[in-house]
Amino acid sequence: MGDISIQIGPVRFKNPVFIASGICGYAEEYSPLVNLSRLGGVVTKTITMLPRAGNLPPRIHEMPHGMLNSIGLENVGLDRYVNEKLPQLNQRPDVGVMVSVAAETEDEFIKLAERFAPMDGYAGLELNLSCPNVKGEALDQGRNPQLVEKISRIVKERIPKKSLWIKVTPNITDVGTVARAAEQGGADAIAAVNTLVGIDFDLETGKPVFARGSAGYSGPAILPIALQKVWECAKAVSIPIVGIGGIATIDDARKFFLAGATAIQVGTSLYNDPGLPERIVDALAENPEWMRARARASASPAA
Amino acid sequence: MGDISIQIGPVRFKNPVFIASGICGYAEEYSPLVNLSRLGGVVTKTITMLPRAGNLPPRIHEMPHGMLNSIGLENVGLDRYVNEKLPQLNQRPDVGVMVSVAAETEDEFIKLAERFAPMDGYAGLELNLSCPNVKGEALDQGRNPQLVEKISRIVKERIPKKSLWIKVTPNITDVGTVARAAEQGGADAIAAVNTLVGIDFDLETGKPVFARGSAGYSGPAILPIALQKVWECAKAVSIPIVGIGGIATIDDARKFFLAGATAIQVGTSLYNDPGLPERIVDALAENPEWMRARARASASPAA
Amino acid sequence: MGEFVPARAHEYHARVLSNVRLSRRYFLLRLERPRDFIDPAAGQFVHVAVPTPDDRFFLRRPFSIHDCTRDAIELVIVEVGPGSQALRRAREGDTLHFYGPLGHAYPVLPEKRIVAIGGGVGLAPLYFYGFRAPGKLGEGYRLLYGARTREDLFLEHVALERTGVSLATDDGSYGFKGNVVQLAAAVIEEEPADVLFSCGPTVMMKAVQKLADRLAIPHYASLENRMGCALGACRACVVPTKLDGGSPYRTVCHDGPVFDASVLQWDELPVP
Amino acid sequence: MGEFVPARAHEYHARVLSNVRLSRRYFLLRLERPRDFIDPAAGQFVHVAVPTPDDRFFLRRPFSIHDCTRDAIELVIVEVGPGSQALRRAREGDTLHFYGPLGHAYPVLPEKRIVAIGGGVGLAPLYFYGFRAPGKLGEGYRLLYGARTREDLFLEHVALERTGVSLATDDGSYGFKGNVVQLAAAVIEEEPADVLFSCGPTVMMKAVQKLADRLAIPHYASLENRMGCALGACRACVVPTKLDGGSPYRTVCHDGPVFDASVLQWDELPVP
Ligand SMILES: Cc1cc2nc3c(=O)[nH]c(=O)nc-3n(C[C@H](O)[C@H](O)[C@H](O)COP(=O)(O)OP(=O)(O)OC[C@H]3O[C@@H](n4cnc5c(N)ncnc54)[C@H](O)[C@@H]3O)c2cc1C
Ligand SMILES: Cc1cc2nc3c(=O)[nH]c(=O)nc-3n(C[C@H](O)[C@H](O)[C@H](O)COP(=O)(O)OP(=O)(O)OC[C@H]3O[C@@H](n4cnc5c(N)ncnc54)[C@H](O)[C@@H]3O)c2cc1C
Ligand SMILES: Cc1cc2nc3c(=O)[nH]c(=O)nc-3n(C[C@H](O)[C@H](O)[C@H](O)COP(=O)(O)O)c2cc1C
Ligand SMILES: Cc1cc2nc3c(=O)[nH]c(=O)nc-3n(C[C@H](O)[C@H](O)[C@H](O)COP(=O)(O)O)c2cc1C
Ligand code: FES
Ligand code: FES
Repeated sequence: MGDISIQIGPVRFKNPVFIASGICGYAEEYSPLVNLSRLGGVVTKTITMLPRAGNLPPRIHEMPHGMLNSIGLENVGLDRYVNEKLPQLNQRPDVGVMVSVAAETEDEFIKLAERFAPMDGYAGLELNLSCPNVKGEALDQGRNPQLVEKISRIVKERIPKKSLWIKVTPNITDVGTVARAAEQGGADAIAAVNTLVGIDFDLETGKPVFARGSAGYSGPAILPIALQKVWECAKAVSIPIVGIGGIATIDDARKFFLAGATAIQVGTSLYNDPGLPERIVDALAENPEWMRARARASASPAA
Repeated sequence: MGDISIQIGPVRFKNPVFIASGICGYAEEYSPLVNLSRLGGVVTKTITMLPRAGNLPPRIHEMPHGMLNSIGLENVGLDRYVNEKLPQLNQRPDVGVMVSVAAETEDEFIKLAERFAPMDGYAGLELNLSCPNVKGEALDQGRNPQLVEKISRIVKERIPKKSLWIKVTPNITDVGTVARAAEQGGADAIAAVNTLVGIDFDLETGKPVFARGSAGYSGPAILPIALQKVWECAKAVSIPIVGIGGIATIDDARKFFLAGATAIQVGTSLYNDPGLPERIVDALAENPEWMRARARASASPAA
Repeated sequence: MGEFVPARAHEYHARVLSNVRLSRRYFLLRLERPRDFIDPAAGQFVHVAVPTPDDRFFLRRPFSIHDCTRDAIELVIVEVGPGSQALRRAREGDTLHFYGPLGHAYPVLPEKRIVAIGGGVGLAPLYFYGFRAPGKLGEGYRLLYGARTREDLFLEHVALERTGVSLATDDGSYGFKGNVVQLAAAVIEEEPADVLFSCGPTVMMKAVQKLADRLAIPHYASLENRMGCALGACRACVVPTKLDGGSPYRTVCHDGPVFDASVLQWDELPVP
Repeated sequence: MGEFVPARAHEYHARVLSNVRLSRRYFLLRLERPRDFIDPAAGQFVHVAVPTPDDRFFLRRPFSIHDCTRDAIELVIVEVGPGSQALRRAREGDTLHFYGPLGHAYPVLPEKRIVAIGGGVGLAPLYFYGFRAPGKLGEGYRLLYGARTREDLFLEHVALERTGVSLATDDGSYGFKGNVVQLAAAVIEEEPADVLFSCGPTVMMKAVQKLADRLAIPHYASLENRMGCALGACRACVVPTKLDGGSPYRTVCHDGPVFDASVLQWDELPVP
């Protein structure tokens, strides 16, 4: 097993395989099934300043080729996360933690960053500027390059020693522009992509299956679209890209490296196959040369 | 079997079921398998002023949940279409023909429209402002509301008695704005959507599977995304919407009506199931009330 | 919400011992019990990966443990959609992936007179509670089971014709004529109950809650919902409750599936 | 391009008569011949819908007609990916959907001495030409068939050991030792040929084209490519040629699959 550690900004991760935000909650929940410390890390459920109750059920809906979700950022809020969830997770030595956060205003982002700035026990922040399941704010931020640059800057300034990832939306004409804005603002990586906006209807009621109508589409169906967005980001920026979307096999993960990613996150497929992230780690570690040959220089993998 | 005819602009179609552009060539090719005159109509392969050779093979690539294509608008060009393909198709009485056209400049659109203006044997034009498989032009047009409005207007002015449909791209932040621009320009319907931009990689070569890299993603995987775009268009405009994307069953087709469509087009699934469009016609005709109850007023279905 | 304690579940790859049809829509899936599969409590479930030769995407499907012996885990499954249909196709010798046991079980109440009310496939955990689980109670446990017709009383492979078990069919084709909640009211009329258990269609459990309210006794109901993780992580399977603590929502997978039914917002429950 | 004439194909739903393994990777799929299925010519193919219980998306798959009698259509299929694997699972009595016969066949040349060179599964149409198709020629038709090893000579169910048939294996485990194009050169050395037919791996057919060039005789090759419509409509299956007429591309499904090989751009052919 060779060295497949990677560097993203100021932080070194033991390998490039993560679990995507929202999939494994605060990660502790998945500890019976996944050896979390074998992964590059986990991205915990997006948290906000205050707790959120989330959307009315139903919240998920299976399609033959993926799923729609309308969780609506239910989360315990910053305080309980910092006081309870993170310390709990930190009891397991050696688990890389990326903290996903969302906020409605620049001010809130500053507050969040300042809260995390002096802390330990996490590797960095992933800013969710792309959740389609809450009213306006997050998705609109992620579609506005000026705002993306500004938010990246005000957060990065406050956590210079941590890794800052900006999670981008695929629901946009030109993801490259947003990625470039994040890079300009000092982000250490682009996490691409969040879910695609989709909708399904219940033929019996004639209504959308979710109370909010539209929802987020994820899973195997979106793989080629996610690869495309990573490919576009790779042409637009020179910071590392963390590829996300539709990964259901080791080969799917490999394709993200070919598209220009430095790391990947497993999302929806974890539900079906909780062993997948570890198998991807094993497959990559079996042949570190393969990864190293494809790693973009920016990511400075182990020489 | 009840009346399920629909009105789109100045033209009445015997039912709301079409075959999407590019799927059945110039339609004659599918005559051994599909009773074309039972459909609302066929949208023929997009033509351009001059013939185009199309992209280097390979041109299609199957994914587990859909397919990627990189045909590149291979077509016989305006002259042969008008002199050869359309007359051939017109030998079958009663086949509704929507002619799909693309052009690089406003001037070309004017020329195309003027050529068709005095002609018979077709129901209208569908402007392909959204093909992702040719360099720049078409897709860029479709992302520019001002241009969409202008092109709609200059074409509609020249074919006032025919139906003008604007085919929009899903690869855009806000499809509603583009749809509204088309409506403002005088379009009679929005055809939504064309393929999503996607890419796949060959793990053996490490390269994209297509010479041009990116390609167009279609098939069952894109259904909830296509429904979403139709839903967004339905909120933005009051002209009819022709729903396209991922229809593989009668129920899929019904969902487009629930999302706000007045008509639908079957694309990729025709390859697997050439009987599908006729079965959709039968299913809708069995219960015309269902459709009528859902038809948007703009579409003025048979009272 | 108390402190979160992760499930003691593990992922297993187990052989199918048999898969037989019980009636038109029900089948019994027997899995080899993995050696380290901990003793489940009645009401707990396993989260089963749907085998798919053709790469269709499937979330896992949750199924109550109907029986668990030293050698086998038994599930009773009703065919309702693509997932259960694909599981119907599993054959002896195939390997299925699942994790469990998951969730909170029915409480063990040795001193109490329990009336357990099951409808359709909801019999599974109540059967397990009464006849096999560690909390098995014998005398104090009465099991009432209802279905639309005789045909739907699927459990002909187990002896339901014993003391403490009563059957009801809507059409009277077997046992009590009427619905199982009416039967419960009649039974309790004769001999009082301290606690009600229920598992079945939401409308049935809602009627049981009305009965519990009238009798002013506790009621434990086992809910269903669509699931992603089944570990309390994704917040997909929540149901509205009268509780608070940041959110009125509780997860069926981890806070349930068995709930003290008095805390549930019965009018807002999903009807899966 | 001449005037386009639509295929005379129809969509059929036909019963599987049998589906048997011929060797490790080859199987023989026999379909009931629909009454109005027109007599196919050798080199034509059918476009088969892949049965999929689980909603995976499949394009149809093209397969050459290996034999067609009054009652049955036979396909010889090699397992290479998910589509052929799913077809392998089809069982007697299942219904498969296909349309055909499609495409341009090998030319019928009664006066000519033909040497037909097949590799792997490419034997199918050449077998049909020689033994069963309307254009069957007896004396003037010599069939050479090559494979890597004896094991891969899959057609043990038909009598290949007859006049006019020669076999080659790369490793000499059966028949001529060497590749089938070398065998062809040797055979033609002994008795000249007027025309070459080929069907098999692209590299093999390319070598046949070199031989044809050297001998200055015509060569008809049957190509493969990924297909969408198989009707000449979607322009997915094109190959580059030296022809013009608006485009150098010709469709394998409708202009082919059998081409006058001299017009092909051999260096740019896809190698499927
Ligand atoms: C704790 C728990 C225990 C259960 N025990 C049993 C059991 O012992 N036997 C049994 O037959 N069924 C049981 N179910 C229900 C079973 O999970 C669903 O019937 C099954 O998931 C349906 O899958 P499908 O693909 O066949 O149907 P689908 O077409 O997916 O759905 C059919 C119906 O099932 C509902 N459903 C879909 N997915 C789920 C899901 N993940 N969880 C719950 N409902 C869903 C849908 O809302 C729909 O109404 C249980 C559910 C839960 C939550
Ligand atoms: C005119 C024609 C006649 C053919 N006759 C036979 C035959 O008699 N027996 C036989 O076994 N095979 C035949 N083939 C090839 C057969 O179509 C492919 O092997 C099959 O489609 C592969 O499908 P798959 O899902 O198993 O493999 P995939 O995983 O899809 O592909 C495996 C390989 O097959 C190629 N392939 C995939 N799809 C197609 C397609 N639609 N058409 C052609 N190649 C494809 C891929 O490029 C890949 O190299 C023929 C092909 C053509 C075009
Ligand atoms: C149930 C669910 C919840 C999610 N919650 C979040 C979230 O809180 N924050 C976030 O950034 N992304 C969230 N996502 C998006 C995923 O992190 C991921 O970007 C997306 O699902 C695409 O990857 P996949 O196709 O592998 O699932 C969620 C996805 C799902 C399915
Ligand atoms: C092989 C192929 C060729 C296509 N060619 C065209 C075209 O020429 N013009 C056009 O407007 N759309 C074209 N499309 C897009 C379809 O018309 C349709 O918008 C898209 O495939 C989504 O529908 P589907 O998922 O049902 O296939 C093509 C699609 C495919 C698969
Ligand atoms: S299914 Fe994920 S929280 Fe219950
Ligand atoms: S497969 Fe459509 S043109 Fe050949």
